[in-house]
Formats: sequence, structure tokens, C-alpha cells
Amino acid sequence: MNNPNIYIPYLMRIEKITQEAPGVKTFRLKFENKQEAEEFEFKAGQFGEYSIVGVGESTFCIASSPTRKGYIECTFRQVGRVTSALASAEEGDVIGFRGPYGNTFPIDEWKGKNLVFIAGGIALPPMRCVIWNALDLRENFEDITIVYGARTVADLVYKHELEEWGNRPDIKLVTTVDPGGETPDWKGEIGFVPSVLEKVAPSAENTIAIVCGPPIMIKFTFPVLEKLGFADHNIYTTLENRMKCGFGKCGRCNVGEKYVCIDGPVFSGEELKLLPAEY
Amino acid sequence: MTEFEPKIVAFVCNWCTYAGADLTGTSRIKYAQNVKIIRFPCTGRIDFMLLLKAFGEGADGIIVSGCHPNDCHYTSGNFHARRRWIMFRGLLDLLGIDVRRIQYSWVSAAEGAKWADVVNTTVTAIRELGPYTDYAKVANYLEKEANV
Amino acid sequence: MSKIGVFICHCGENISATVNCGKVAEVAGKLEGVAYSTDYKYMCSDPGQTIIKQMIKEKGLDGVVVAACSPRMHEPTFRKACSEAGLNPYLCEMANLREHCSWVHDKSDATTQKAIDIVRTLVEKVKHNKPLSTIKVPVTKKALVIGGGIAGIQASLDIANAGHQVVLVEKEPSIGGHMSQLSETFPTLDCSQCILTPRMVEVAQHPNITLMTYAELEKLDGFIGNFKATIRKKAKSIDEKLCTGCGLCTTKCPTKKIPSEFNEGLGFRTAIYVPFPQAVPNKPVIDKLNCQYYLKGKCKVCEKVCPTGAIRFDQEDELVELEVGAVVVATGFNIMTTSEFPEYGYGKYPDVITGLQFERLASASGPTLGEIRRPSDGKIPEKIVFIACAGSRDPAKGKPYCSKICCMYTAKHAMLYQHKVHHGESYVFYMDIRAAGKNYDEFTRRAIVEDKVNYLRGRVSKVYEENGKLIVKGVDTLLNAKPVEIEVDMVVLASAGVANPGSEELAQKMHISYDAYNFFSEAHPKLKPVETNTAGIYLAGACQAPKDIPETVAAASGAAAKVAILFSQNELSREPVVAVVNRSAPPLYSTCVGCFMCATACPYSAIGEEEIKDRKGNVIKKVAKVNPGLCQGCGTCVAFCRSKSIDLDGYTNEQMYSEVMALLNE
Amino acid sequence: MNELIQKAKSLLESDTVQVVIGYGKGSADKTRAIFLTKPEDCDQLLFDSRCVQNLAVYLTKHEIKHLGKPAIVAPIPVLRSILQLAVENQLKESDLVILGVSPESKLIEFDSFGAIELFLNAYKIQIDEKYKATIDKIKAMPVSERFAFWIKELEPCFKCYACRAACPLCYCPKCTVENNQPQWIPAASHLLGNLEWHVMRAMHLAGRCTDCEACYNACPMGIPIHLLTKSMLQDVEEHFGPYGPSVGKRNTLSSFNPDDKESFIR
Amino acid sequence: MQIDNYLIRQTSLEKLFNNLIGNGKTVFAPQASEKRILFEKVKAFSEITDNYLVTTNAAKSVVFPRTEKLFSYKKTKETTEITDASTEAVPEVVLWGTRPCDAAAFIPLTDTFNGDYPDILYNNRRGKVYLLSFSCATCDEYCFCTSVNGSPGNTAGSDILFTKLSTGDYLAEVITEKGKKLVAENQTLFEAAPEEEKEPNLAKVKTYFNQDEIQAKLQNLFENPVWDEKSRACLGCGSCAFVCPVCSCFDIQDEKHGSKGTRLRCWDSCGFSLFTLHTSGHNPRETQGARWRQRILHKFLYMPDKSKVAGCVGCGRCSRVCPADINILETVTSI
Repeated sequence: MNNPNIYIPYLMRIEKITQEAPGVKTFRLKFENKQEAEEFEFKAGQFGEYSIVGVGESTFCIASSPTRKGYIECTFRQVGRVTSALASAEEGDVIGFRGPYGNTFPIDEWKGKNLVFIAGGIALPPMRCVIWNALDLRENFEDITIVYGARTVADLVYKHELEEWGNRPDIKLVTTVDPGGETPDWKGEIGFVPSVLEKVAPSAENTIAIVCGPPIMIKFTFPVLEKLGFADHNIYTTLENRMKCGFGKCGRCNVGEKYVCIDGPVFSGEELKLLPAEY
Repeated sequence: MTEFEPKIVAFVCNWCTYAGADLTGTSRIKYAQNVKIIRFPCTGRIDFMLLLKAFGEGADGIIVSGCHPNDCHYTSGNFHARRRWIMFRGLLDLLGIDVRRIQYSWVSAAEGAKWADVVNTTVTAIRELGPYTDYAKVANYLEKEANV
Repeated sequence: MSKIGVFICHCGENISATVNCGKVAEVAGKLEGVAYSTDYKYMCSDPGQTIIKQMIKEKGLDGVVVAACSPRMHEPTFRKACSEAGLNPYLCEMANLREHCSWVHDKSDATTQKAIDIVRTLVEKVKHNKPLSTIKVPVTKKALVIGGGIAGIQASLDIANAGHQVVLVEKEPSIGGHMSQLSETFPTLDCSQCILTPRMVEVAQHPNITLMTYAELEKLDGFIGNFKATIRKKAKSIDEKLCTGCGLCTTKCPTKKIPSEFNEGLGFRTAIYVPFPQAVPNKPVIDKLNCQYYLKGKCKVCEKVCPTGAIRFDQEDELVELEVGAVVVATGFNIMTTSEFPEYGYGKYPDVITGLQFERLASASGPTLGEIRRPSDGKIPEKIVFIACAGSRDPAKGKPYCSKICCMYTAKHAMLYQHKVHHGESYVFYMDIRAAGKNYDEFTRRAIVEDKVNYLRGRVSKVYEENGKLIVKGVDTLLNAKPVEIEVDMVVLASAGVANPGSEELAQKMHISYDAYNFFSEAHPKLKPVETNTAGIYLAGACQAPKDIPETVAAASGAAAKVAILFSQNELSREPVVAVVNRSAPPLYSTCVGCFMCATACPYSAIGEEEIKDRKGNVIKKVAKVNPGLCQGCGTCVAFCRSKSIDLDGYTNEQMYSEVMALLNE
Repeated sequence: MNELIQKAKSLLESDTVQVVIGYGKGSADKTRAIFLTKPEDCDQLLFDSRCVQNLAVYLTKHEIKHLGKPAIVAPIPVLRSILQLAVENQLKESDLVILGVSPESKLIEFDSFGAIELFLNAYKIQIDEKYKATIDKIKAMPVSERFAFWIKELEPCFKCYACRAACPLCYCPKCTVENNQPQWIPAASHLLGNLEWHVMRAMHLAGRCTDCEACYNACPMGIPIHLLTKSMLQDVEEHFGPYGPSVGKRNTLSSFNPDDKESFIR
Repeated sequence: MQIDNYLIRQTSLEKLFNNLIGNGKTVFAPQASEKRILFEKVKAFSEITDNYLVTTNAAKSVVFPRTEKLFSYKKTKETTEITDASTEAVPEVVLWGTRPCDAAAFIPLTDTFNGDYPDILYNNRRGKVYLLSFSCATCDEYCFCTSVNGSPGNTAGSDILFTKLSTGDYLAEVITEKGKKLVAENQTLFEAAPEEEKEPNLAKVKTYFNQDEIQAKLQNLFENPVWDEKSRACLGCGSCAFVCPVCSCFDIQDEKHGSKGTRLRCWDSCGFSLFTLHTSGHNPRETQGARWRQRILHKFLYMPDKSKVAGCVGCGRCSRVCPADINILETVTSI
């Protein structure tokens, strides 16, 4: 449609709904308009504004890989008004989407390196995009390690994919749940992500670490990475400030001078250290 | 030109007026189609904002009805409601929101005929007042003005 | 959005005669969120319900709207059907197309359109319905009865005989109440104590009844099935286990001139005393306010004479906590101190007495052993005037209500007087004779006709003393309002029945409501006469309004039956239409700001406080908390809450708002 | 004045309170709320007829609570608000020290809310005759004209919520307008949104408003919103008797009298 | 671009106004009422007041309405139809009586609404606005345009700037193409440039600080007690942002009426506590101090860093209306 009015969303039909965890759903979305589908491009790390017209817009990352064409996926937890309305949508319903917005993971620069993905809880989706992106270009990278934790076993998202990754010989997957969140037949780790990471201790040599999670997890993960010898410029994370417009105008996602929506959401550890604690 | 058919919303309590309106039906007493009922447990539950919302969404008139004083199923919900309506009505009147368009009544479960009468007299009264264009102009302001 | 099924019922032709049901189903099918829509001749029939059940399963419906008759008729039917098909019953709503549409309008497009509007409104409501489950509340099968008069006695015995534990609390040293003070009872003139005493003994001996005399309710928390009562057992200063009730102490007590409460001040008692000979328990208490030892630190005569060493001067009040499932309030009434009517001379002239005092004079166990002797000089009054409505039916100076029992007891008094003083002359000043009741009118007739009591219709304007005689000035309205003046020896005032002092405080402790005269209010004047608006608390007898004995006993048995019904279940199921205070993410925890205005507006005192604590256990704020056991779901608090922090399940803000929106917008 | 300064000083010196909320010199010829935490700063305190901001609003703000126990300079409108806040369980006697200021600018200390109530008995809320006349004038307009009058008045409102922010009784951490499930009041500022907001604000203050005019003083557009609350105060008096906050007494709208009179319910 | 100078007689102003109206332009000009002076739509010259320092509200609502439709929609069970709320058809608007600070504010405002994502709704409106400003002959203690690279006779942003001369007539400085177009349409009203100097006819606005210095100082001032201290009295309302001619934070809101509705853009303010609140309950700007810091840093550091233009034009409106008398100048000068 390429409407000059930047506030007008694409219309996308929900092709598939997956219940990932209690209150967490994944939508697979397809463009209503063929031309739009063909023209649409995005890169790992970018996000969009998903909306139910008449209710409002909500911001989440694109959770599918740019290497998978023809659709996008998003994963969200039902918390507020818009996510509640989205959660009550059925397959076949039409929702709005604006995007892609924001910067991207510099995945091209990571060629020939080891990758360590560290994610907690509902923050796996932004990571999933880049994980699949890397897996689809597997030959470009050396070792790939994924450390993923959630509060309880039930709260782990993408369970089917975790199983798939776990079975792949070319990925090292470590899953963990918080103490008390395990089930009797839980075979993964028990413990918080930072301590599990410390135990797994990936080598920092020629390695990029990508961290996504709640602020508290990030706070405790960075020192561990530092201890393991990761340089700040080899660490990446994404920030999730409140947003409305997605393109640097509405004024609420500032972290200091940076707009998370256009200067982010991807920040390297180096950049993050320069930002004031406003996220 | 067709005759103006007012849109009227009735906010009624479950125990008296809703039951009273059921009795109107059981007694096959006819009344105008303009009034549609929304059921609340008690007049005490009726939020004044809902009345305002009804006008905002194009209602020409409103009926609020519940148990007679001392008959409230919950003993005092209607007493609280009465105070609320006294204050609300005063405020609306000051603001020039036409209080003639809100009919309050007490209709008991036994007053099927009274309910029909309340509806019919309200419909007649609102018909005489005409469509609530003053309010509609305010409510639809955005439709017409915003992007010009 | 959503998968709602809409089922339009023709109700035979009841709906389809004026509403185009097919059209309604067709339009409903096009509404957003509606996954299935159909119409059928009888939705409530077995095949009709089967359609609903089938579609719930087949289409995976997550909401159902049945457009048929009034929900007051068939809501339970359809909710049950949904439940049987695996859908939460509270996801089913009814659109009232029959009573509110087809029956009240003629056949026309407008009628069909109205039906469509109604269906659309309910579809929008259902979109916001949440699955709810009935609330289960456990029941503690023990009852607390407050007040040991005839009402409390009757209620206790009935509940105990139904096999449940009862704690009977009486503030006086003995149970029995006003009835134990009475001489004879109308309309049969049988001896009050003769019929009461066996009941009192039965209470004392009943294995299911725990009797606490000289005790009062201190505090009542909790809700139906789960009350926690704190009882203050006032120090009796005796060890009840050791005391044999021999009575030696009461005969030896040097403080003998204390006006006896039981005898309405017409006799005396000692400081250590048993209120009356037939008292239950028949063990004394020490009246600390009058006991020499407590007043001056010296005496202890009782201690010296007690053969079992049962006197305990150091005894203190004891607080007992009880868990009970129901409470019967039977605190009775009192009579108005007629000192408020100086024109009658009560308190000024010793021979102007109240009806209750007359009962004591007429009682065989009373200070005069049943002889009618006037208090001033013990002479038998030759002429006596009874003044009815002393304080009743007098909005200006007394109580506007009729005390109900006075007409009858006045007739009884006059009759008793005539029986005991054969040559005496008695007069009754009355406003109306209210003798509605079995054998009541016959009784008053008998007083007039057989016992020659002179009934004068009119009010007394003044009673004064002249030459040792009381002059009663009044009017006889039946003789063209002729002034009447009678010289008499004694005047008896039928003073108004009033609420007990302290009943307001008691009501507040129990969170039950009371009327302008401090009588406790029933939940519904017609249909719930023994319930209060607090579930699980019941009323028996004259604490609710003046009542005579048969009425009191009936009410007590009624209250007891309610308790027994409650106790017949192990847990209570309640409709989940209750208010809930929201919770949100920290640091807010709840949008409730703790102004507690909802609590003051709640008719059921169902709203209490909850402390919100952080992880370290520090109290961050206090917010309202609705007790689902007490909440009846009126929603007054919801409309009242400024920050919209309270919502009512079943009638949530979202639901009601959506209904208004949908009703007015296509 | 000196009395007040000395008292404030001694309270801070003895650490009885950690902050004194009072009036100080503002920009141009205005006065402003000042927050003193050091005894030596207390000389900045002043009090005169320009001090109309209702300082009670700060008692419920978390940034101010953070400073510790406050002493507050409280002329009559502030006292009334404090009392109403106490009625609504937002303040305890031990939470603050009240430096009352009489209309003669005398310092009055209060050791309890009861004492404030007693003092305020001599200063009952009274609607100024001038406002009564204005309200009467508005009420005398034909209904359509009245509506037009108010729509015109409310039109410039851009929903900055200064009226809410300045009102000591608007202390909810999340106001109804911020509630979006459902969206009771449109977030947008347009005629309907403005009208609904002001109706709701007035209704929420019904029987609570202590007539301090903070809302009107705060409004950057000078919209006479205080007329709404004033008129409602008149209504409260007319229908339910004299009004003034009283600890232990229920608010007008959370109580009722079975004999409440009205003329419009059939 | 070369600025052309003309003289316009006092009496010609009304003619100019009438011509503008006659040409079908909508004119917004200061209108006085009891408690405020607002830019409002005027039909007659007599409705305009010239007795004002600055208006109470800013002129920004002409290009950035406080509530603006982004699009409307209609939904059925199967389809969603979106109708663009185009601003192409908005009429030409003349803003008559803006002050130089008001006009200057359109520069950062336009910056914000452009960049990588040009906002066509804004740009269409902006393209149709003519700014006819009037220099300031008076100022008050809240004015500080000279501290933020402005002046009472600053031409930046305006299409034509009028300066009243001692004779009562006006110097007209025609700054832009748009201005020149207006002059061309009203040639008879514009006479040869006057001799009189402009400068003596301007207000003397004190310079309190230097924008560039402040910008430098603010670089390292994120953690500083001044933010809490200066904002202590802040009530958390949005009046400062809403009267500010540069502030442009907004919210996006949907309004729904049955199956139809609109998506709207409406003003928002960084002073509101809910502005940055996450649904999780976390708030990156927890206190009013952090919000006040954002306001100051955004205007005096972030905006000039990003687009070379400060986000404050020194009009002083925010300080004038603040119900708690928080003064932006005071905060900035105290740094």
C-alpha cells in the first residue's frame, strides 16, 4: 500500500495461533495485500506496532526470522487492553501491523564467530528471530549456544522449538527454570539464568553474546559475562521501553538521548554503558 | 418524512423493575419499541458515567428504574442511588444537559402496568423534545471537525 | 474475536408471532465474534438444549447467548446445559426477547429490529464474560445465641434439639428475661414462671447447650458459617464449680438494701445475690458496684461463711473466643422510663408505676407475694387507673409506633386487679384497643364485660397528688370529649416498649442494621422477617420490635430453623456474583487507594481492609478487600469507587459498558 | 509570621519533622510551595493573601512523603482538605504536624484532627455570594443556551489535568481517566472528552469538595470549573444538610437517609 | 534568502486581513477573553487583540492539533476497511500575530515530524500555514528568547515579521517565498521600506544564559540533585507541555463506536507519571524529578544535539501557567 500516512497499518490475517505458555500466544500473520507481502522486508531485532482497530496498538518484536519469507510472527503476553484484545482474536481474524521499526542485530558482522544466546522468560521472542536467522545461515557461524530460562516449566515458550534445538547436534541448548518452578520430569537445569550461564561458561574467545530478558536478569548477567571475559562490544541486548509511534516522534522511549525505537532496540554492551539508567 | 423514533436506554435493577417489565410482558401490555433494557443487579450498581456514555453514543433519552424506597433487595442500594441521582441531576442541569431526557422511576415487580406507562410517557416526552442534537453535535465533533 | 453461539428461540409462537426469528438469527450470525447462530422452536426443550450442547462442542464456542424468555425464567436451565457441554455456565447469557419484546410489541420490523438490538447487546456482554465458579464456604456447625430471654431460650433449645452445638450468652446472672418477671400471661392467664422455668432448666441441662451468664458479646468478626465471636465473661467473683448454690452467702451479706432489678426496684437484694429464686444457674454473683469489700476493701463475710470456699474476690473478666457458624440475636427489649412524661408523675409519686412493676406486684413471687399493694404505704388500692399508650403512638414526645403488647397486658392487669381486689374500681384510658390475635379480643371483652373494668377512650393530660390521693385528669372522647377527673390510689402506665440500651452499639459490633429506634432491622419486612442483612445472623423476638410471647417464640423457632437449614450443609454454595478489588503489578499492587468509602456504602459490611506488603513484609498500603462470604453482589461499591478499583463479577464495568455501547451502535 | 518561622525551625532542629511544607517567594509577584529541610532555610517562609495554593495536595505525593514526616503550613482551606483526607483514611494524626494559620495570620497548633474540626466550626464552608449569583445566572439560561455556554467554556480544555493535579482530594494513583478497560473517558481532548472528564471530576468530588478553588487556580485556561463543584456543594446543603468534613462521619455519597427528598422520581 | 523590507500602514493591516479572508484563508489570531488570550479562528479584524505579550496557548495546534484523526475504519466480520484521514484538503491558514518565539518554535517542531519518517499529516498542515508575526515591544520576567538564540525581533520561522514603529505604522520584513507571495497578492498595501531602525522598537529581553554553554554543561548532569530540588513542587500535570510551542509528545488512541471508529493522535506530556509506565508496573522515570529532568534535557540537550535546534524558544509560557510556579528559567540558570 505504501501509504504516505505513516500511521496506517498493514492489514494482516492471523494464519495460526499457538498457545506458548499460560497467557502467552504466538500469531503467524500474513499480509492481506499481495504486493505488500512482496515488498515487505525486515531484519533480525526489529519490532512493529500490532493493533486491533478500535482498541489500540501494542509494541512487540518480530519473532520470526527474516529468512522465512511470506509471513511474520509475534509472541506476546496478555497484560493490558490491547494484548487482551489480541489474545481474544481467532485464526482468520484481521489485525493491524506497522513496521518494521528500529535497528537490527549486526548479524553480518558476526560471520565466523561463536554465538551465545542468553534469554529469560518472555524475552525469548526477540532472540528467536535472530536464532532462526543464524540457524538458517548455520554455515556462517561457529558454535552456537543457547541458555534459556523461565520461572516455571510451564512458562517456557516455544516448547516445540526448544525440543527441536535440543535435538540438533550443531546447537548447545541449556534450559533452566527458577528453583521451585520445576516439574517431576524436568530434565533441564534448575537455577537462575546468570548462575546457569556461569556454570555453562562459554568461552569468550571469538564469541558474541546476545542477552534478552527482564531488567533484573540483564543486571545480573552482564557481570557474569564480564567475568567470563566478554568485551562490552561483543555483548548485545534489546531494550523494551514503552512506545507509541515506533519512529521517534511520540517522545516516550527516550533513554537519555537515544530513542529506543530508532536508535534501538538493539544496543551493544558498549552503548548501553553510556546510557543513563532510564530503561 | 418519517416520524422521529427516539432511542431510549433503560437502566433497571434485576429485582424490581426488570421483574416488573417481565410482568408487563406476561400481562401482554403493549408499549413502544423505543426503549431497550439493560439489566443491573441493583440501582446502586448503575454508574453515572454509563448514563453519560448513553448520551454520548446517541441516546435521545434514558430511563433509570429500580425498587421503591425500602424495597431494595439489598436493603439500601436504591437509597445510595437516589442520593447519587440527586447530585448527578443537579450537575447535569447546571451543565445544560437536558435532564428532561432522563426519567427516573421506582417500578416494583408487581407494577407491570406502571412500567408500560413509564415507557410510553417517556417515549412521548422525548418525541416532543425531539432528537438530542445538541449533544450529538458535541459527540460527533471529531467526525466532522478534526481533520479540517 | 471470540466464538459466540447465538440461539434464537421461537417459544412456540410466543416470540415468532411478532419477531422475525430467522432474520434475528441471520443478523446475529454476521456479528463480529459470532461463530454460530440459529433459531429453533423451543430452545428450552430437550432437543433445543441439545443443539446448544452440540454446537458448544462442535464449534468450540466460548460464549453463548440464548435469546428467548426472561433470564429470571430460564437462565439456570441454559447455564446448566452449557455446563453439561463443558462450557463454564457463567459464559452463557440470555437475551430477553419474550417478556421485553415479543409480548409487549406488535408484529413489525421495529419489533424485529429491537430483538436484534437486544441480541447484539448481549453478544457484546458475553465477549467480556469470565468463567466463574460458585463460591464454597465451609460451615462451622455451632450457633451463638445472644440473650437468654424466652426468645433466646426457645432458639437455643430448637437448635440444640436439631443436634447442633449452641452457646447461649446472657448478660444478667440468670437467664429468663422479662418473661420470668411476669405474673400471668395473656390471654390464658397461666402463670408465666410455671411455663418458663422448665424451659430454663432444660437449657441448663441440655448436652448441646453451653450457657454463659453474666457475659456479653465483645466482638464479632467473620461471615456466614465462619464467625469468630469474642465473649466477655464478667467476673462473678465466685468459683462456679465449687459453689453449690446453698444460698448462705446471700442471707449473710450485710449489704441488703440494693433495689432489686428483678423486682423493678420494688424489693431489695443483697450485694452477693441470685436475682430470683428460680434463677438458672442458681448460683450467686457479687455485684461489685455495691459490695462492701470492693467499695471499701473490708467485709468478706460471704467468704467466711461459704462452706465450699467458692468466693473469688480476685476473679477478673475473661475473654472467650468462639468459632460459630450462625448467630441468633435475641436481646429483647426494654420499657420506656416514663420519667419523660412529667405530667404522669412517674418517679415523683411512688404510686405511679409501670406495667412491669405491676407485674411484680401481681406475681406470687414478687415483693408483695402477689397482693396488689401500693408502693408508698403498702395499702391495697381501692381505685386504680391504667394509662395505655404511655409513650407509644406519640410522635411528638414518645415513639410513633404502637408497642403492640400494651393493650393486652393492660387488660390483663386490670383483670388481675379485679380478681385480687374484688371491691376495687379500675379504669383504663386508651386510644384504641388493639387486640388482634387468637383469643385476644375475647380477652379484652372479658375484662370489660365480666370484670367490669371501666374503659375510657381518651388520653390523660395530667396526674397529680392532692390530699394523699392521685388525681387523674383526662378526656373521654366518647362522651363528646368531656373532661374526666378521677381520684385514685394508684396509676399504672403502659409504657412503650423500646430497644435495649446499648443495642445500637451491639448492632455495630455485629454489622447488622437497625432502625431509627435502634430496633434491629430484618432483611426484608415481609419475606425475610428473621434474617438480617448480614447473612448468618438472625433475629428472634423483641429486639426487632415489640412482640408478645407467642410471636417471640414463633420468631425464635423461625430463626432456629434458619440456623438448622444453614447447618444442614457442610459448605455453602454461593452465586459468584461478588465484588472484587483489583490487583495490579507492583509498585501499585492495586489501584485501590484505601479511602474505604466503599466500606461505608456497603449494606453488608462485606468490605474490610487488607494490608499489602512488599517482599520484606513491610506494609506498603492498605486496600479494600471484599469478603465473598458476606458480599451479596449489589454492586453499590462498584458504582461508588472513584478509581474503578472494585468490580462486580457477572456485571463488570467492561460488561456494562459494552452493553451500553452495543445497544446504541451497530 | 515570626512565630511560624520559629516553630518551623524548632520542628526541624528537634527532628520532629524532616520537612516543612510552606509558602515562599515565587517568580514575579507570586508565592509558591516550598519544602524546607534545614532549619536555617525557614526564614524563607511567608504568608499573605497571595498564598492560595492548597498545600495539602503534597501530603499524598510520594516524592514528598519520601522526604520524611512533614509539617505543613495550613490556612483554612488546607485545614479543611487535611480533615477530608483524614476522613478518607489518607492521613493519620501521627503522620504530620499542622501549623495552622488563622485568617488573622496567627499560628495555631493542632494536636488532633478533632481540634481542627472544632476550630473549623467557626469557619463553615460558604459559597461566595458572587459565585451564587453567577451560578444562578447560568441556571436561568434556557437549557440549550446553558449547554452551549459550557461547551464553549470547556472547549479550550486540553486535558493537562492541572485541575486534578492541584486538587488535594484527587489522590488516586490511577485515575479513572487512565483506566482503559473500559475506556470510561476518551483520552483525547475533544468536546465530548472534555465534557465527560469534567462531569466525572465534579461527580467524584460531590460531597467531598472543600471548596478551596485549587482546580480553578491551576487551570491554565481559566475555565470556571469551580462553579461545578460550588454548585454541587449548594446541592449537598440543600438536600442533605450543612456539609463539612468530620472525622468518623460518612461522606455524603457513601451514606443516605431513607427520607432523602427528591422531586423527579416517579 | 534575501529579506525584503516594506512599510505597511497601520490602517492597511485591516485591509490585509480582509484580503486574506477574502482569499478564502482561515485566520487564527489572538483573541482576548477574561482570563486568557488564545489563538482562535477569527472572522473580523475587530476580533483580534493587539494587547498581549504572548498568547496563553501556543500556535502549534494549527499544525499539530491536540486531537487529530489518523485514520478511520469500518469493520465487518470479514473485512476491515481503513480510510486515511488525509490532511491534503485542509484550508490555507494564516497565523496572525505570532511572536518571533512562536514562529521560531515551528523549526524544531517541523524537525521532529520529519527525519526518517516524514509525517505527512503534519507536513500538509505546515505547508498551508502562513506565519505573520509581530515583533515584541514588551517583555516580562518570564521571557528569555535571547538566551536561546532568539530575539524579540527574530525573523526565523516567520513568513512576514511586522515591527511597530514610532509612527504607529509597521516595518514588514518579508522572509520567505510564502511571505513574498502574500506581498505580491497585496502589493498596494506594502510601501517602500521606512527609514526608521527596527531595533529601538523592540523589547529589551535580558539574556540569562547561553544555549551552547548550557548544552555543554548538561552533558554530564544526568545524575544531579537539582532535578529533584527544582521539581519538588511539581504536581505532575501537563500544562507546561501543552502550552509549550515546541513540545510535541503524543499518544495514539483508538475510539470505537460499534463497528466503526477512529485512531487518533492526541497530545501527551512527559510530566505525566503514566507517560513511560510499562504494563509490567516498571517505570523508567519513577519520580517527578526524573520527568522534569527529561523535559529540560530534551529541550536543552537532546534536541540541539540531534538537530542543532534547541527545543525551547524562551517564550516563558510554561512558567507563567505552572500551578506550582515552577520556573524553567530558574532551573536552567541554576545549573
